[in-house]
Parts: sequence; C-alpha cells; structure tokens
Amino acid sequence: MIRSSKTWQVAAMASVAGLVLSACGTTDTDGGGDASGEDCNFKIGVMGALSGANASIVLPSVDGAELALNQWENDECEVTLEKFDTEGDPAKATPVATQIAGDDTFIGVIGGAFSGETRATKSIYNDAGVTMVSQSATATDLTQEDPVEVFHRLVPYDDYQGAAIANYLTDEVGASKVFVVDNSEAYGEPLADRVEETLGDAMVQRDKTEVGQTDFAPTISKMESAEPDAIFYGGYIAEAAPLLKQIRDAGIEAPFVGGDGLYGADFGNAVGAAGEGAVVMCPCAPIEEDSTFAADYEEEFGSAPGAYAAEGYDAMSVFLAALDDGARTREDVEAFVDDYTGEGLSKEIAFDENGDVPQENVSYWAYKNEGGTLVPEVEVTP
Amino acid sequence: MSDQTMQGGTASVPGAQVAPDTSDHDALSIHAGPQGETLLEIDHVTLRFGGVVALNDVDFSIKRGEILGLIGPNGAGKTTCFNVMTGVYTPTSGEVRFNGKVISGTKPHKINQLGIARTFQNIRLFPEMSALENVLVGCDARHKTSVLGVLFRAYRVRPTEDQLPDNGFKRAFAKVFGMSRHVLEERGGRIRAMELLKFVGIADRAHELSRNLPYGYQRRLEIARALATEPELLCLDEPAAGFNPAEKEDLMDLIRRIRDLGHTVLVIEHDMKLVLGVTDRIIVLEFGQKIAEGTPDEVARNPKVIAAYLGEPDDAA
Amino acid sequence: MSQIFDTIRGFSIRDRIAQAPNWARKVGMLLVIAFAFYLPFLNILPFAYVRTDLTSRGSDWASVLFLVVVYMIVAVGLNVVIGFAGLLDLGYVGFYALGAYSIALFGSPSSPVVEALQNRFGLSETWAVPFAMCIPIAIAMSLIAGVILGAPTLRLRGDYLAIVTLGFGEIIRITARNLDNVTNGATGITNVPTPPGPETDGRAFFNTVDAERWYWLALTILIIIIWLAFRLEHSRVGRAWLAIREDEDAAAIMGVAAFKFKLWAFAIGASVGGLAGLLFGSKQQYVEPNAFMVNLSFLFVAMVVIGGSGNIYGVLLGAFLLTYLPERFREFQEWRPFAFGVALVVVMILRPQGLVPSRRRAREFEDRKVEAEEAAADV
Amino acid sequence: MDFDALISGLDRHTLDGITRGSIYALVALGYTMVYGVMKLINFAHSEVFMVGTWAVLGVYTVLGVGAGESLGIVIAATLLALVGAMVASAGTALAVERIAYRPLRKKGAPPLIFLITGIGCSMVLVELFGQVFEVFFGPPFGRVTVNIPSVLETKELFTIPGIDLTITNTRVIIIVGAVLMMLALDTFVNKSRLGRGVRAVAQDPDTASLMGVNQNRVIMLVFVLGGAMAGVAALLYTIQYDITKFDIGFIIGLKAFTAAVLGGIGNLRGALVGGLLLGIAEVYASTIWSSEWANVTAFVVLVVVLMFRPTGLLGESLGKARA
Repeated sequence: MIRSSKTWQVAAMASVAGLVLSACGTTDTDGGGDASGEDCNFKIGVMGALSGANASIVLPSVDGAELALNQWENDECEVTLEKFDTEGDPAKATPVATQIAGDDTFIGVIGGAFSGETRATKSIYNDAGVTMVSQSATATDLTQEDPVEVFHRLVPYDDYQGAAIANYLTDEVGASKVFVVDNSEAYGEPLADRVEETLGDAMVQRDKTEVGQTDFAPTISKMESAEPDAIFYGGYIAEAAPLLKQIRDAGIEAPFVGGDGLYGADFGNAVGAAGEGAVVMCPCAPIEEDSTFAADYEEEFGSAPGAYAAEGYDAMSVFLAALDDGARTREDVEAFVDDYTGEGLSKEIAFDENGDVPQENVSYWAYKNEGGTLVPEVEVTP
Repeated sequence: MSDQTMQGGTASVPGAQVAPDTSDHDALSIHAGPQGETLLEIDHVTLRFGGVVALNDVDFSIKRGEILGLIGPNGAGKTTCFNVMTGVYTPTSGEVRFNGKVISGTKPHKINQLGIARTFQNIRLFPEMSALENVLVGCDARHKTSVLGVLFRAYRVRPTEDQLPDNGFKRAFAKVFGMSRHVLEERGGRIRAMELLKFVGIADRAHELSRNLPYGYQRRLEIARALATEPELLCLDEPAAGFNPAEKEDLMDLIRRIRDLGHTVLVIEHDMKLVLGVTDRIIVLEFGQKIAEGTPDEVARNPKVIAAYLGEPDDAA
Repeated sequence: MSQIFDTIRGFSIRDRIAQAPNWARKVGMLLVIAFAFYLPFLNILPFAYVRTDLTSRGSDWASVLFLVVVYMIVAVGLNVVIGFAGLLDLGYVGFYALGAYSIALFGSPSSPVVEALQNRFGLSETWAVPFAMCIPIAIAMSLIAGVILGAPTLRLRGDYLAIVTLGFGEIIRITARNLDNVTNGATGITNVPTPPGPETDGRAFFNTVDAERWYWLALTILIIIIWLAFRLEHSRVGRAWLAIREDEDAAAIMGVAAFKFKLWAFAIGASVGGLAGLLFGSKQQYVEPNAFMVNLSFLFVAMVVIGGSGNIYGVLLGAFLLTYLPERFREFQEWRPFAFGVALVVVMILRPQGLVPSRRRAREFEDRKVEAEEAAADV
Repeated sequence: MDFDALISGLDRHTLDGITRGSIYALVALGYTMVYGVMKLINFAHSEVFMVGTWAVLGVYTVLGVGAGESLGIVIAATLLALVGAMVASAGTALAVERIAYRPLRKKGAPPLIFLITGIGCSMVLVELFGQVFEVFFGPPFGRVTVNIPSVLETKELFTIPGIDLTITNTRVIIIVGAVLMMLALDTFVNKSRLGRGVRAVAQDPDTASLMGVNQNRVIMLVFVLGGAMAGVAALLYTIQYDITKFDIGFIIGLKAFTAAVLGGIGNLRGALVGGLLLGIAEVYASTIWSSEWANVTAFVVLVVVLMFRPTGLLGESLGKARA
C-alpha cells in the first residue's frame, strides 16, 4: 500500500503541473489569420495526389495554380495556396476536406483532382459552403447524377470525352473495328463505357484488365483473333506501357489511342519505342509554346507545363477574380463563381447550373507521341 | 476473487511425504454407473502406420470401478493404445466401445466429453497458465456456457442461497433476475479446481505458472486437470516416471483415492512394484500384442511376462 | 531505445494499477474515458501539440481521432483472432470492406440493391433500409463471411492460413469492383446513410462537418467492444484459446473443442471488423472498392503486432500510433511511407514482443530468446 | 463467358500461361527456399525481385545500349544484365537477412514478427526507389513507370506447323531460362556439399548444427540463392515487359508466394508446378472472362487445392526435395 500511495502522490503532482502549464495558453487551431470581412487574408486549398504513382497528372495543375497566384496583383488581399496531399485516396481526402471546411479562412478549393476523392468530399464542402473548382475530375455522375451546389469543374465529363474519343477513332483514324480495353477502375471503366456506347457497331470487342497487371497475353490473343483496326485503352500509364509493348511485339500495328489518364509528362518515357505514334486524347487545349504562360511556367518550375497546368491556372484565376470583385465570404465567392464568365487559358470559362463548363466551350485534342513527347495533332468535337 | 481465501490448503514439500488429505472431498465424487459392469472395450483393435503394425489385434476390456494396469516393455504399444482410446488415432480395424457406444473415429474432445481423460507420458501442461487455470480448462469441459453466453450473459439461472452475493443490492437483483450461468459456472469452477488441487496435494502453489512448478507437482497437476473433466475413465500414462519411492507411495494412495471418488483408472506404468501394489487387474502388451491378462499375482507368475521383462531389464527398473 | 523501455518498466505501472484500491481504479478509468471524450476539444498547451491541425495544412483533429478509434476497433477485433486465438489473418480488410459495403448496399437509396428492392416492392425512390437495420445486416454479413472463410481453412497450418485469408481479402475487393450491377463496381456507392439524430443548426446531427460527434459515437462503440473483449479473455473462451495456442492436441484431449473455438474467434473478429467498416462507410458517406486494398490488412496486422499482440491495451496503442503519427506529421508527406517502413523494422528488432505486450507473451519471448541463445551457443 | 475462345486457342493460351508462370515460379523459389529452411515467409522477397529489374536498367544505361544492336552486343549486354540483376537481387536478399532477420533470429522471435519485419523491409525498399533515390539522384527513380530499352527485341523464331503456333525468341528464352535455372538449383541442392547442408538444416536444424553445419552460413546461402533466382526472374521480366517501377514487386510477389504455397511451400519442384499451374489458370480465366477476374481465379484455385491437399500439390519439405 505504501507503494501505491506514492503513485497517487505522483498522479496528484502531475495533475497540478498540468493545470499550471495549462495556464500558459492555448494553441491557435484555426491555423492563423482570423477571417473577418475587412482585412482580406484568405487561403485557397488544392487537394489531390501530390505524391504516389499518379502525382504526375496532378502536380502540373498545382504549379499552374501557384503561377496564377504569383502573377496576381492585388494590394488589398493576401492569399496563400495550401497544398493537401490525398494520394488520390478518398479515405485520406475526407479529413483534409473536413479540415478545410472547418477553417473559415479557406474560401475555395481547387480540386479534387480525381473523381473518387471528389465524390467522397463534395458533400463536406457543400455542407460548409466551400466552392470547389476541379481542374481534372471528369466522372459523369459528379455533376449529372448527384450534383451539389458548390462543385464546378473546368473539364468536360466522361460522356463528352468518350464521345470525342469515339469520334476521333471513327473519323480521324477511320476505324470500323475498334478493340476497347479498360483498367476496371473508377476512371477507365466508365470512360470505356462511353466510348463503347458512341462507337456502337464500330467496336469489335471489349476487354477488362487490372491495375498493376503487366502480362496482357490473354488480351493480346483476343486482339489477334478480333483483328481490330484501332485500339482504345482507358487507363493509366503504368499499365499502358507494357500493354503497348506486347501489342507491338505480337505484330499488331493498329493505332493505339488512350484517354487523358495517359496524358502525363512521363508517358513518352514509360512506353519507349513501342509507344511511337500512340495517341492520347485530352480535353485540354495545347498550350502554345511561345505563349507567355508556357514561358512563365518554364521559368518558374523549370519544365514545360504538363497535364492540366492551364486548368490549374484557370481555377486559381477564377477564385482570384472573385476576390478582385470584392467577395469576402464563402457565400460571395460561391455566388461569383456561379455567374463567372471569362476567357481562360484553356477555354472560355462559364459554369452551367450543374457546375459544368458549357459543351461548346470545350475543346478536345488528340496528342501524338513523337519521339517521347506528346505533340498536339488535331482538335476533335464530341 | 473468491479463490484468494482458498489458498493454503495442504502444504507440502516436494519430495517429502504429502500430508494426508483431510478436507472433505465429497464434492469431488462423480456419479458413476453400476460398479463392475464393462466400461470400455478394446475390441480386436489393429493399428498400422504404413507397414508398421503398432497394435495387433489387441482385445481387452475395463470394468467400472477397477484399477487396471497396462504394462509392457518400451515400444510395446501402451501409449498407442491410449491414443486410440482418446481419439488421437483411428484404428485400422476393430473398434473401441465406451459404455457400449463405439468411439473409435470420434474426435478427441468429443471422447473427453463422453468421459475419458488422460495424462501424458511427457508432461503436456499449458505452461503459461497457472496451476489453477490449467485445472479450470479441465473444468470448462463440463461447463455449458456458450461464447455468446460469455459475451452477453443473457442465460440466467436461479442461484441457491449460498451462491447469492453478499452485497445487499446485488443480492436483491440476483433474487429477482437470477444470476448469469456463466458467472456461476466460473465461480463454481474455481472452487472445484481449488478442491482438486488440494485433492492431489498441490494447492499451495495454485497461482504459480505451471512451467515453474517442480516436476512432481507438474505430474500431479496433470492428474488434477484430467480429473477436472469428470471422467468416468481416467488414463494415467506413466504417472510415476521420475518419482522417488516415497512419492510413489503417495501416488499409489492418490490412485486409490481417485478410484474411491468413483473414477475407473487405467494406469500405464513401468514400475512393477507400483503396478502390482495398486491395480486390481493387469494387461501385458508386447510388440503391439496382448501377451497376458490377469490379477497382479497371476501376471507376476506368468512366464511370458517374465521373459518379456527379463529381455529388457533396463526398462523394468 | 531499450533504455527508455527499461525506465518505463522501472515504474512498473501495471503493478501499481493492479495494487491500487478498487475505487481508485474505477475513478481512474472514468477519468481516462472522460478525457477521451474531451479529446477533440483539447486546446491547452502544451498538450495541444498532439493535435493534427496546428498548421493550416494539417488535417481535421476530430476526423483523425475518428479514424484512430475506428482502427482501434479493428485492432481489438483482430486481436481476438491473432492475439487470443493465435490465428494469422491477413485478410481482415475483407470483413472491414463487407461491413462498409453492407451499409452502403442496403442503406443507400442509390445502391443497385436498394433500387432493385424499390422496383420489386414498389417503394418510393427515397426508401432504403433504415440505419438501425443496417447494423445487424453488416454484422451478420461479416460474421457469415468469417464462418464461410474459416470453416474450410481453419484446419490449415498458420502460414497457409495467412495466404488463404490474404486471398480472401482480395477476392472481396475485386468482386465488389467487378460486380457492377450489384455494387456499382469501381464507381462505388454514394449517399451512404448516417445514424439518425436530432437536427442541429439546420444539419443532421451526424453530418460531414462536425466530426467530433462521429468520434464520440465510435468511441462509445469501442468502449463496449473492449469491455466485451475483456469478458472473453477472462472466461472459459479466453482460456480455451490460450490452451489451443499452447498445445492444441493436449487441449483437445482435455475436452476443448479447438475447431469450434477457433471458428468463434474468426467469427467474432469478423463481426467486429464489419462493425468498424460500417462506421467508416457511414462517416465517409461513400464506399468504393479501392478503399480496401491489401495494404490495409498489413497495416491492421502491424497495429496488433507493434502494440503487443494479445494485450488489448497494447493493440490500442498500436492502432493509435500507426494511424495518428502519419497524420500528425503530414508535413513530411512524401517521407512518411519510408519512415513507416523503417519504424516497423526498428521496433520489431528492438522489441519483438510489441510495445505493450501481454505478460504471457512477454514471457514466451524470453523463453524463446533463451532457447535461441542456447542453440547459438551449441554451434 | 467465352469458352470457345479458350478451346479454339488452347495451345496458345497454355503457352501464354507457361510464360507467365515461369516468372512466378522463379520468384517463388525464393519464398520456398527461405521457408524450407527457416519456416518463415520472407515478405521482402517481392522487393528483391524489384531491385533486380532496376539493376537490368542500370546495366543497360551504363553500357548505353538500346534497341537494334548487333547480335553480339545483344548477347553480351543481356548476359551482363543477368549477372547484374542476380548480384543486385542476391545482395538485397542478403542485406535483408543480415540487417533485419538475423537480430530477430537471435531473439528467437516467432514467425509473425518476421512477417511484420518483412513488410517493413519491403516498404523501405519500395520507398528507396520511389522516393529516397529520386530526391538524391532524380530520374529515372521516383514513382513513375520507367521504360527499359528492348535490347533483346522480340522476333518470331518459327511456327509450329499444324497447330499454327508462333514461337518468339523471348518466349523461348523465358521458358528455357526458367526451367534451366530451376534444374540447376535443384541439382545444386540435391548434389552439392553445400546443398546437403541446406537440406540438413531444413530437415532438422538442431541435429545439423550438431553435425557441424554452420546454420548462419546455410541461411545466408539460402537467401543468396533465392535472391539470385529473383534476379533471373527480373531479367526475364524486363525482356518480356520492358518496364520497371518502384512498386512492381508487390503483385508478382503475391502471385509467386501463392504459387509456392500451391505447389507445396518448401518444395523446389512444387514452386515450378505451382507457378506454371497458377500462370495457366490465370490466362485461362482471363480468356474465358477477362483479366479482372484473374486474381480471384488464382486465389480460388489456391483455396480449392489446399482444401484437398493441405500442404500443397507436392507437399512441403525442402529436405525431401527428391521425393
């Protein structure tokens, strides 16, 4: 018992010490900068896969947003861009979204970059009234089946993209027997579904593969018997590279077309010689090489603007325009963005009632892999 | 816990004569059927492993209430015989009947529930459990609480007067709503386990891990654990191995007292003196075959037995 | 590192707790629970440095706490399988996924299953199975899955069981991804229901913004589950598991129905995992197959082993550390997986029995160490 | 469901399956050898394979070779890459043993601890290539897919007449290479003096050490051999698929481990049988349905086989590898 009474002494001392220390103060869990209508100190979040295998599709847009912020001139307001890494994982995106939603100094979010995390977080942002402008989430349901007030995006949804790809396949490539492959994931499968829908009879066969797969022999043998005159793949670079290599090894020379999941700076490097001439479709207009944006971007980040860099720039510009316009609360920003119209880098920006850019403003481009870089080939309409 | 009060019991020093057990063990006696009837029949059992014949047409029976010895030189098939009886092996041909019911091919835990328990030649206690817990595992074999019963304690029973808690409120509650069978079983199990430890004479170290117990205690703990499952038939596999003469005396006494509780006992033993001293009847095995059967006197005079043992004088020691 | 452990051991906290008077232990327990409930609002220096939202790039403290508690539930459930029964389950994420999917499939008005029910019985478009009904469905589904998985495979030896369970976890995920007409495939299911509650500030009580309410709900469930787990541990069931772990054959001969108890361990673990998955899916309000990758199974096992397999407090600590630390140190984002791997190796080498091992396990380790040293000395 | 496609091209699909399975089998050898001797699952073995693929890339980069070299250079570069991959993989395996497993063995830790440590090692190795090296050395390290030049280009060798089955040089190299390496390993374990030591330790470590077998040396040897086989697998993999990535090891490792268990873990020939069976089963399933069901098929095959043969097709035990 003697020993245990000592324990209680220690416990008592610890609690007293705790109380004394607690008088020292509290932390500022809002993360600094109280939001009030008068001083204009705001934060804009960007959330997406900043690390992980798919970061190369997201990082350029974050850089684009940063560039837009750096170039912004406004004496009144102080805006910081806060980057949140979600690894593209919806489960990791929700605490981030709740954090942003709970911090009043955030007046807007650029993102989510992918559809899955956007689906998981958009109701959080909606509840808190934080405006979202996504640079690259293309899933149809985000605006068409299950729209929320605050969600806007600068890219057209998969339905249009699928139609555009199908049109490219039939009109530009002149294919009448397209073999459609997807990666069974939330990105590739719906896109391939749309392509299939639009192609109709022009599709000979459909096959599904796995993420992380490297041996595509069963798919190749299906292709050999189907004898397609074009191949579409809805998926990401990691699987496209071995798939392409095996297609070419098998002596199938049909043109290879991929969706915007392949539109990344590392595509050329990953596919190597087998990917020469492969086409990547993207709802992103090419950035003129001599444009000021490309030059500025190159100067700032040391590389040519990659996937969705222009969309990232535009998303940031929309928010900054709202602040220029005098918006100081989330409600103001939301109202401003809903009615926004303006000439963006990527396209003529406006949002319809679902948060989509009107179809006529969107351009689709086919990029051809030439010697390891994606070169704009032709613009396509859905 | 209530078992704190139970500590003490019969204090004994390892190696020394265990003080005669004076406590009342009526609670430990089991309800056994009519004495003298056939309890277990080994009916022409043959067991082969590949080409090796471990048991060859072994045929004997055990009567309720007797102490039967099973002897034979090393490798004669005694332990194999136990393994067949307790369900570890299924005989190649022939069958084992217990209380008239065929048990060969039944799973070991089912056989235990039917009423056969055993100890092991090379002690196989649960080393990380205390002596008491080891016995409790045996007691659990007779407990009826299911896993859900443990979790939710929804199965209530009306407690007897001495099972009621002392605390006034709890007492009133228990009177109205009854008590969880799990709690009662758990409590009863502890009391019984402690009684058993006293019965075999090792209650003084009930709360020690079984692996830390001295050798003699471990042997006796195995017996207590087996008794806890309330077996009609208790099989002891070389219980005296490594004992000195004084301990062997104790053991003989213990075996008789076990029989007095109503258990039937089957003993495998090398020590002829112990076997001849304690058993009512003896079966002799050699090379997997029964070579003799009879009272200790008959067996001791049987020339085949003498030959078998003289052939291997080392093991007969 | 080991000196630190020795110092901590010097305090012999466990002995002191065990020696403390009964009332003091009860009061202490209540204080700990009260503190746990207060945790989301902890804002007093220096304790507030545990918060994960100190920088504006952090993540919401209450949301992190919620995830910590959900993983604690998982760890307590998996501890029944690994720590108590000694079975290696590498597919625990499968049960977690089943729990999340059951509430999504039956509770969400936009799930194909509910839509089929609506059409079949002419129900309105907003109809779905109520939340309260989804709980037994989720538990039953994961429990049945546990029995279906366990019944044929529990007879396999440890390492075989590991790969079979791992495969099971993958089968659940891939099936959920591929069965487009049942689970919406890779797109996942939105509008997963939340628990009912009074409307406050114009929002549902369990909404997406006030994460602390979710935390309190999960914490309550965790406490109940811990309490039940202790009941199991100190009962005939816990003894049977220990006996099976130590000597399965001897246990069987002593009347322990080894297979039955192992299957129970599996089923109990599975239903706890399912319950955790249900909480996760409901809070997330969105369920998709990629949230249930194999890596999560490894993380769960790591929680149990790092914390101290077999000891409920240990696995709670393990779950806390492995969930909390990566969130607390978000600023090192890219380096976190690397640090995680290094930490896993270092902790295991320095303290293979786990940070807070059960006493029995700790002794087993000492024995093994001595044996290993003796074996080494023989050479 | 397209059974016609399976039946009509059965020869072709079987060949595809054998090609895929050969690589599984080679990686499975590493799991099986370690398990046979130490009775533990070396979870870091998948990364041992991954390191091998990077070594191939490294050798090609240093030599500066690409597609379309002359035959002599192709053979020389491929052989050098083979050596490089074997050395790198064996070295990685050895490092994992020395740094992570040996201290645990000294403490006599149970298998579960080795498992978690192996997962930790695996994460460290993955992150080295996906993150750490990128920070220090830049590309090609990092989290992107990296192309490995097709030094050995795929060419049609001949067509089997009658069934119209085209055989390419890469296929021949993969299948023949895998079988040769496996035969060599089998002979080594069964015939050589060192191999006897391995079998002795696998059968009975205590007796083996009493007989003067140095257990540590045997364990190191086992890791080196398993690693070297993973290195061979890495070269064959790069020849066939032309890529590497920081996380490619995981899936191959998972399949290889499944293959090892399927054949009977601890049994060298079991690894071959398990690998080939798994490869064929996956390809058949991918043909009948599509590749999205391949992994499910693999695990279902495993469960079914284990239900009827609880220790795998050929049973376990490295010691009795001859049986």
